[in-house]
Amino acid sequence: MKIFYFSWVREKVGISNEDFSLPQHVTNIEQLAKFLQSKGGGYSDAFADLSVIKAAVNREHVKLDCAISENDEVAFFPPVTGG
Amino acid sequence: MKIFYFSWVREKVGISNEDFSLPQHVTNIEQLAKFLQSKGGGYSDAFADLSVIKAAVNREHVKLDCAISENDEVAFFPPVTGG
Amino acid sequence: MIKVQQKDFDYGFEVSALSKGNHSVGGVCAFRGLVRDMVGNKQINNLSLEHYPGMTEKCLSEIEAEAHRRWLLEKTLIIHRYGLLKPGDQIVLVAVSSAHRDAAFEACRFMIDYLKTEAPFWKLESTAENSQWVEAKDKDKQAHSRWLNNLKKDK
Amino acid sequence: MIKVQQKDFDYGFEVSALSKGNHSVGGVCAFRGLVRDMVGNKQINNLSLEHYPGMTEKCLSEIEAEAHRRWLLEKTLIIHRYGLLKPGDQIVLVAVSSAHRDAAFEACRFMIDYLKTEAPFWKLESTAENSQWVEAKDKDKQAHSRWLNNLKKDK
Repeated sequence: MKIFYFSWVREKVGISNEDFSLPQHVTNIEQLAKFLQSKGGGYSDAFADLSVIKAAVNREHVKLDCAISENDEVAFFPPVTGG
Repeated sequence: MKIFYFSWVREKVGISNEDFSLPQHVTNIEQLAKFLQSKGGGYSDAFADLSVIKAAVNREHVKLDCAISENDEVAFFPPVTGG
Repeated sequence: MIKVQQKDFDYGFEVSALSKGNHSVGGVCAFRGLVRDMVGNKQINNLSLEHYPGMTEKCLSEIEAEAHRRWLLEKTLIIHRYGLLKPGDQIVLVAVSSAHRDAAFEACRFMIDYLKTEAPFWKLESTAENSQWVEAKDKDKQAHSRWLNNLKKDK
Repeated sequence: MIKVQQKDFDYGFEVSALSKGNHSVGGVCAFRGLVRDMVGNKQINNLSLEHYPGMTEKCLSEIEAEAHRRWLLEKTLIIHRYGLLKPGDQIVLVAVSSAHRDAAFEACRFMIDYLKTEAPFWKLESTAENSQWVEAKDKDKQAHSRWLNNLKKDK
């Protein structure tokens, strides 16, 4: 699985993207975010408050309960501020 | 008094503007329109139906009951269609 | 600023002037009106625009002043042409710059809606067969009333 | 058409392209977003725009397609820049051409409202002291919801 990070999520995690092997028990976005948070360091800081984090799966906005699998492209970021 | 005519009111009356001496009994726009209508010819045609005629006094849109006097600039025209 | 003129205008130049050198502007909303070649099933050869010199300028200035009373704006612009135009030609430009996009959109639409029902212009459409004065549209009157209702609600 | 690019664009040229050679167009509504120099009482030195390549293009294309489903339009255009911008620079252009002005205004506002809450862009504002990620505005979310309500009403 490919994971992208943007804006301050990227800054806190410390990388803009990574290849990631999805653990078997991680089946949706919320579980993935909590798993990443448990890795500690920058991840722990970036995912400390899931209420301020948005996610996309395969380049579509999704909710926290969106199911994911190994071949998906996932991204985490704060609410968008373009325009 | 100066009277201007625009669009098909101008075409029917046959002139674009004229100097006009306001008769004493003509004190508002509706009376003026009826007076002009009574002159016959193109006027009679132009002012046949007052419900389709709009007026301005001193370059402001007015209603038919708007009072007028000798020094006013009056205009008659159909509803506007700019933009 | 208002401009009532026979000659064409440079759309990009005119709209850019609303924000040029003014870094308080966050958004510019512009509406450009053009002559269409078909109206219903009639093929239009040209459009002749008559206006009431003096009253036109007065009316457009009042519309602009009213927009500035209703919204917090940086600059406003109305350009309206008169004379003989052909399909594809520019007729009108209404543009507004503001710190925020809502004010820019609202004020721009307000100005074109008011212009349509108040500015003393009359269009004569010519086809291959004949010339006809364009009739005023109920739709335009309704668009105008919308702002009167808004005004009442504000009070 | 959508364009996601670092380089600047020619506003007049881009908007003109929406009606060029198409005499069915009666009106073009355009919104141009610019970088402001003051936000609250902070003086902005520059703005850095990050985006999600691939998702940005997908998202803007969907917004454009939805506008065409909702209104009868001739052409639509969204240009959004990324990278380092300074006060006065153009950030975004949304423009719509249509036979009628109502559709042009509505669709243009719809597209910028949706873009603001859906397109994956993030702004980093730099002052002389520091750099801060811009926070999403409730106002923008409300502007977005307005269209969801409209959709329900239509049904």
